[in-house]
Amino acid sequence: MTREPFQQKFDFTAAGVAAEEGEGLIVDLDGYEGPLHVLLALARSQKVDLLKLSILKLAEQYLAFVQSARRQRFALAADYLVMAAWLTYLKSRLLLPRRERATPDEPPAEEAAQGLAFRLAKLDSMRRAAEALAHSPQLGRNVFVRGDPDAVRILATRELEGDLYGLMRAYADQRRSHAARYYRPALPQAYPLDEARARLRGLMPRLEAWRSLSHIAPSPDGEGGPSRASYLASTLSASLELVKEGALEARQIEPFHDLYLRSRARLEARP
Amino acid sequence: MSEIERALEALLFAAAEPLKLADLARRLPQDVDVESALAALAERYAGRGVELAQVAGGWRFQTAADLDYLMTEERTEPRRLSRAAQEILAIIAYHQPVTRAEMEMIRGVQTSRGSLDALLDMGLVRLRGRRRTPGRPVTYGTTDLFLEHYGLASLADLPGAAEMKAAGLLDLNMPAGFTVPDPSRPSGEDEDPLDPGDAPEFHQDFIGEDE
Amino acid sequence: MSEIERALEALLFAAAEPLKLADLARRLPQDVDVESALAALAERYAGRGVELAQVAGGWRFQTAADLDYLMTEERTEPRRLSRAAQEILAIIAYHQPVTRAEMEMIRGVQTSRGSLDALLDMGLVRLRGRRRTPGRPVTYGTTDLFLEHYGLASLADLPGAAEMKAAGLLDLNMPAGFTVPDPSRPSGEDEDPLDPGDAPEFHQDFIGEDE
Repeated sequence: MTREPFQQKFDFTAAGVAAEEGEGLIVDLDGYEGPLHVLLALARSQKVDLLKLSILKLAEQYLAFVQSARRQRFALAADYLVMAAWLTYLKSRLLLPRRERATPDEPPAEEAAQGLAFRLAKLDSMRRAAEALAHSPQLGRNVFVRGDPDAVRILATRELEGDLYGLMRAYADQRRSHAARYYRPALPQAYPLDEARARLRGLMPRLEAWRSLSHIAPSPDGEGGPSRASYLASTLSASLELVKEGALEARQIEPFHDLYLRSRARLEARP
Repeated sequence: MSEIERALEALLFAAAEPLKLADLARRLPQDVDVESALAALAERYAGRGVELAQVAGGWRFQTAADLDYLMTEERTEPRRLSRAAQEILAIIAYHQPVTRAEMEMIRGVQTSRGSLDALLDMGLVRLRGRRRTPGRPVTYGTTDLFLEHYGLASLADLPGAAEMKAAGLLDLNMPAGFTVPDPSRPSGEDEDPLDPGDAPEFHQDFIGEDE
Repeated sequence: MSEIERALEALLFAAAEPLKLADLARRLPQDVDVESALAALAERYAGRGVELAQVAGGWRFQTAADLDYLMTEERTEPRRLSRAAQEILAIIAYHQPVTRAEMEMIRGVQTSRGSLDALLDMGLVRLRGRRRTPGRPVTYGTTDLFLEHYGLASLADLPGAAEMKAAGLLDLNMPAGFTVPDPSRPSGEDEDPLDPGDAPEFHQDFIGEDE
């Protein structure tokens, strides 16, 4: 789990100040902060209670935030952009005179705005609740029960310990460990090029006569390791490099036919 | 001090976890008024270094919260909850039974596996059952350990719960009475205060709780 | 009650072992007369259900000796399922009706008789019937008490593979053939209900199977 330092206050001062200064928001974009959290931070920066919130102004603030994040080349997650698109749409509908926007199958824009305000108020109340809980006296931190472990202990009667999560865990652990015995998802492993090169150089003395690439390339040794295709591909690349260096020569009779390799050292060694 | 109070005191002192009224009554003579003896005992301990507290539907002795500065040696470094986990815990506590989808609706973001895991693992949260809706999603709730950890007698004692409920903020659907002023109205410093006739109940309840 | 007495009370209550005068003095302001505060505290507790006693050169709270009968008589242990029993219970819950041999196939280990016995004994598991296969092995299933304990309305409420994955209990890339059975499906035709007269036989089968 993330070991965040204990957050004493969800006050968003940094976000609020930045929003006022027009610098866009400083927002933790990875993980748990989402567009709704950004909206809540912006709403608080309006310095009115959430009820007197101008959704129109909020929409503009949010769109400005998205724009500035893009200017600073933040990679915004898709849900931030979806929210931006929705707010743009909501804004345009709110601005239209009432008469002109009677679309029968759509709820009125004010209702959508209300829905958003409700969600913000709800999230806000939950943040306050989280804060209140974090500040309430906690066992082991603020209050302590009797410490003497050896004394007689009276236990409350509980019929049975264990909960559904424990049951699920007991089940899943068994099935998982059993499955693990025969199932091992193998990640494709590549045969490193420099390893292929080194191996090929080592083989040079034995390459006096033409030998096919498929003979030279190593074969998978059963348990894990790179695939045959990867061995072939890396050995081919390495051999082409050695050809370029003049250490090897290569020959192929026709397309798709096996490639043959031979050391040139043999030629040079001859007088 | 009555014999009953003495007995209660000894039992609660020796108990490893909060004792429920029934636990206590079972250990005492039949005709005893355990409840009023408990009340007397609680009063006797009020304001002292050790107090009698009502948690998780039971009673326990615990040190007074204001003396926490003395307890440096007893303090165990508690497992810290990430901010996301704290928020999820609050949502589960106040809305239970609640599904994952509902949590996500409230937070507007996906619930990371790690946060919910950690809460389940710490025993603060449990699976409660299934919602009778299509897909029959699993619902989550809090445990007795949650109440014990935060020193709550019951879920009704969650901070601000009554006010939030009255304000409709604990509904999972938008309550009918929830309205906001016309959002297209320009806002600013010169904004008119809400017309009293327009003021939704939410305003009074919700704000009243906080300030 | 003085602040010093409160502090002493909290420290002694939360301490894991008797505290010596020096221990107490170290944790209190310098100029405090710990000894007389201790004496005052001891007097306050005299004759109560919990007393302040001097033991092994230190001080600790302990229950009054005359209330021993309350302490010894009523100690109860929660019924804890052993790990093996918990595992067997989980397999029975999901795979019911299931025979012993099938449990062992799923778990990959032998099922100890003691654990299964304990589950039967606690009323969480029952004999359901007999499989219509050679040897007519007994099948096991869960009881109503099981549902009650885990807060389930029916077997259909048991969380499935999706929830296990969501809770991080199962890898997301389990093998293609991996399924978690739905225990609420009808038990099918390969199971005979258990006759009342059938029960005693079980004992023989059961014991024969193991030894």
